[in-house]
Amino acid sequence: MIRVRVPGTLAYRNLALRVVAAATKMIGNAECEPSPALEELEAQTVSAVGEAFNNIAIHAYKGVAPGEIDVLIESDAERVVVEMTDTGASFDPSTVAVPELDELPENGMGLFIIRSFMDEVTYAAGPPKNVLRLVKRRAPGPEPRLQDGASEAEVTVETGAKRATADDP
Amino acid sequence: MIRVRVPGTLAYRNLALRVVAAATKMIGNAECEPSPALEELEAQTVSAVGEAFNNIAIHAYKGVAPGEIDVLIESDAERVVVEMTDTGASFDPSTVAVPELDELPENGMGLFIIRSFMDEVTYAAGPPKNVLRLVKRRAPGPEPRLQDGASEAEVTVETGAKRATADDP
Amino acid sequence: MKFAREDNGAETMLRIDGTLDAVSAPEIRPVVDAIVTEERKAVTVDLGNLRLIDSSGVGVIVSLFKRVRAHGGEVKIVGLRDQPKAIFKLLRLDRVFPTP
Amino acid sequence: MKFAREDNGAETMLRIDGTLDAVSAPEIRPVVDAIVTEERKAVTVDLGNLRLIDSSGVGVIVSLFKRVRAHGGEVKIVGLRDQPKAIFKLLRLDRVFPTP
Ligand SMILES: Nc1ncnc2c1ncn2[C@@H]1O[C@H](COP(=O)(O)OP(=O)(O)O)[C@@H](O)[C@H]1O
Ligand SMILES: Nc1ncnc2c1ncn2[C@@H]1O[C@H](COP(=O)(O)OP(=O)(O)O)[C@@H](O)[C@H]1O
Repeated sequence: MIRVRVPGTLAYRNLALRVVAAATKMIGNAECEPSPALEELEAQTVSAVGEAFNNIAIHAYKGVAPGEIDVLIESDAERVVVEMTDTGASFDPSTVAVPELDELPENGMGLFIIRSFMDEVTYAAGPPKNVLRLVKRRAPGPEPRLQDGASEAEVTVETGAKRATADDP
Repeated sequence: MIRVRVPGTLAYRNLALRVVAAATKMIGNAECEPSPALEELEAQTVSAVGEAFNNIAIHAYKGVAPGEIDVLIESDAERVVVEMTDTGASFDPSTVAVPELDELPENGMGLFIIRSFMDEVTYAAGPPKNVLRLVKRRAPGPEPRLQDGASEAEVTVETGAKRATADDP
Repeated sequence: MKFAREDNGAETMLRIDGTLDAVSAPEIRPVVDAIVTEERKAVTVDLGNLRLIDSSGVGVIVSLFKRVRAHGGEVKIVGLRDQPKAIFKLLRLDRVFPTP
Repeated sequence: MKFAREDNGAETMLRIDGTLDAVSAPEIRPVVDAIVTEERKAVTVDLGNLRLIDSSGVGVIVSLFKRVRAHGGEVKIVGLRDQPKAIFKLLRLDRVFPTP
């Protein structure tokens, strides 16, 4: 298990992504052989984590002194699991619409990238903590289910352990 | 504050060092300008942390299932502070002799490298945790005090908060 | 991120190297805006040394594309590879941009 | 870490690139042992592309140096730079190895 914790600002994005990239190349405690499949898995995982990092720094910590972003990575022969925890504002991913790609949007693509590239995406809203869990399987997953190329993961929304306080959103 | 936590085996050495290298280039949340002084600081800090990582993986976790190595980095305009924590065997750095460089030793150089390159080296022995604290100042430090080139940091030995158990070493 | 703009008659070449993300996208914005304001008609974006892109980076390139096209110009992408290629494909931009 | 050995008459060139540390030092050991066993007399170690070394890596090179010297041979280091240069200087190996 690898864990990297950085301040929740974009300046640390690159550092966190480098750790994730390195972690995708480890199976347990051994480095795996380079391969096109590994490169693809790395590219997709780094893309998803990068978008999630942006969202925490830009949205979850918007207008407040940024807390930390805690990134936990578990990588074995079957899959890579990344858990990203923040202490900022929560949101409800199920309300985020799929972008209309034909209209050439200039934003609103982050969650789509995350869902498309990952096999499982789970968001547990805080407070006290929001946890986004991404799972990418190493073995080739099921065939793409979308009509148009991208295979989107299902997003499960959980409610985090709520504190019994009045300031819950 | 940046934190990276990895299993205490050599396979994760490189990953941890990459984080430390990146961290030396940050001052607070901004990347600093490249300079020869920064390159030297990075080389020396990475060297020291690399030796300390080796020592934990090889000596502290010798003969036991390796625990984790927790690396905490704080970097500001004045200095870089790295704290490395392990849960393995403790040792007493004051008993480690300075290597006889003229005899061309093939080992026993790790602690010498750490002490020479860092401005402050503190080791707090556990259990439950051993904490090695390294401080490297960004401003040029005092002139070398050793007769022969290397300026060695003083090593302070502290005793960690001991648990009142009989199995203390 | 590093970039270089080179004009050659009616053609503009914009090379973007390294990482084009939420950190560096704002740095390339003014360059893109200038290309639009000057109504350049034949723009080639060379991403052969682009290592990593995110949705913010894509946003800047799409913005360039749409505005140049609005003036009757064209934006081509060359050199796309690795992670940026995967992102362009996912967002179906490989169908939008002429990639010679 | 990557390495390459090349013999040219009495001369042996050993190039070590990347990171020579506690992880990779054991990988280069057999190569060094072979150079010693074959009693090569003029050995040059090219560290021009060595990015990072630790005390284990230094140990291997010192071991090569001492054993080749014991057979009346010589080990030269070329290309030392950056972090490896700082380590060699600290350990006063820059005075030991002829660096042309
Ligand atoms: N981690 C998060 N915390 C709070 N809000 C978020 C988070 N991630 C996404 N959002 C919300 O979901 C919306 C869509 O996110 P996304 O698809 O990544 O596109 P974009 O960030 O470009 O708007 C955001 O505009 C924001 O309102
Ligand atoms: N973190 C540590 N935990 C336990 N013992 C250690 C640790 N670091 C160093 N030692 C002890 O101190 C000795 C000297 O360490 P060092 O100078 O790094 O050289 P080397 O590791 O090559 O022996 C080691 O051989 C070991 O016995």
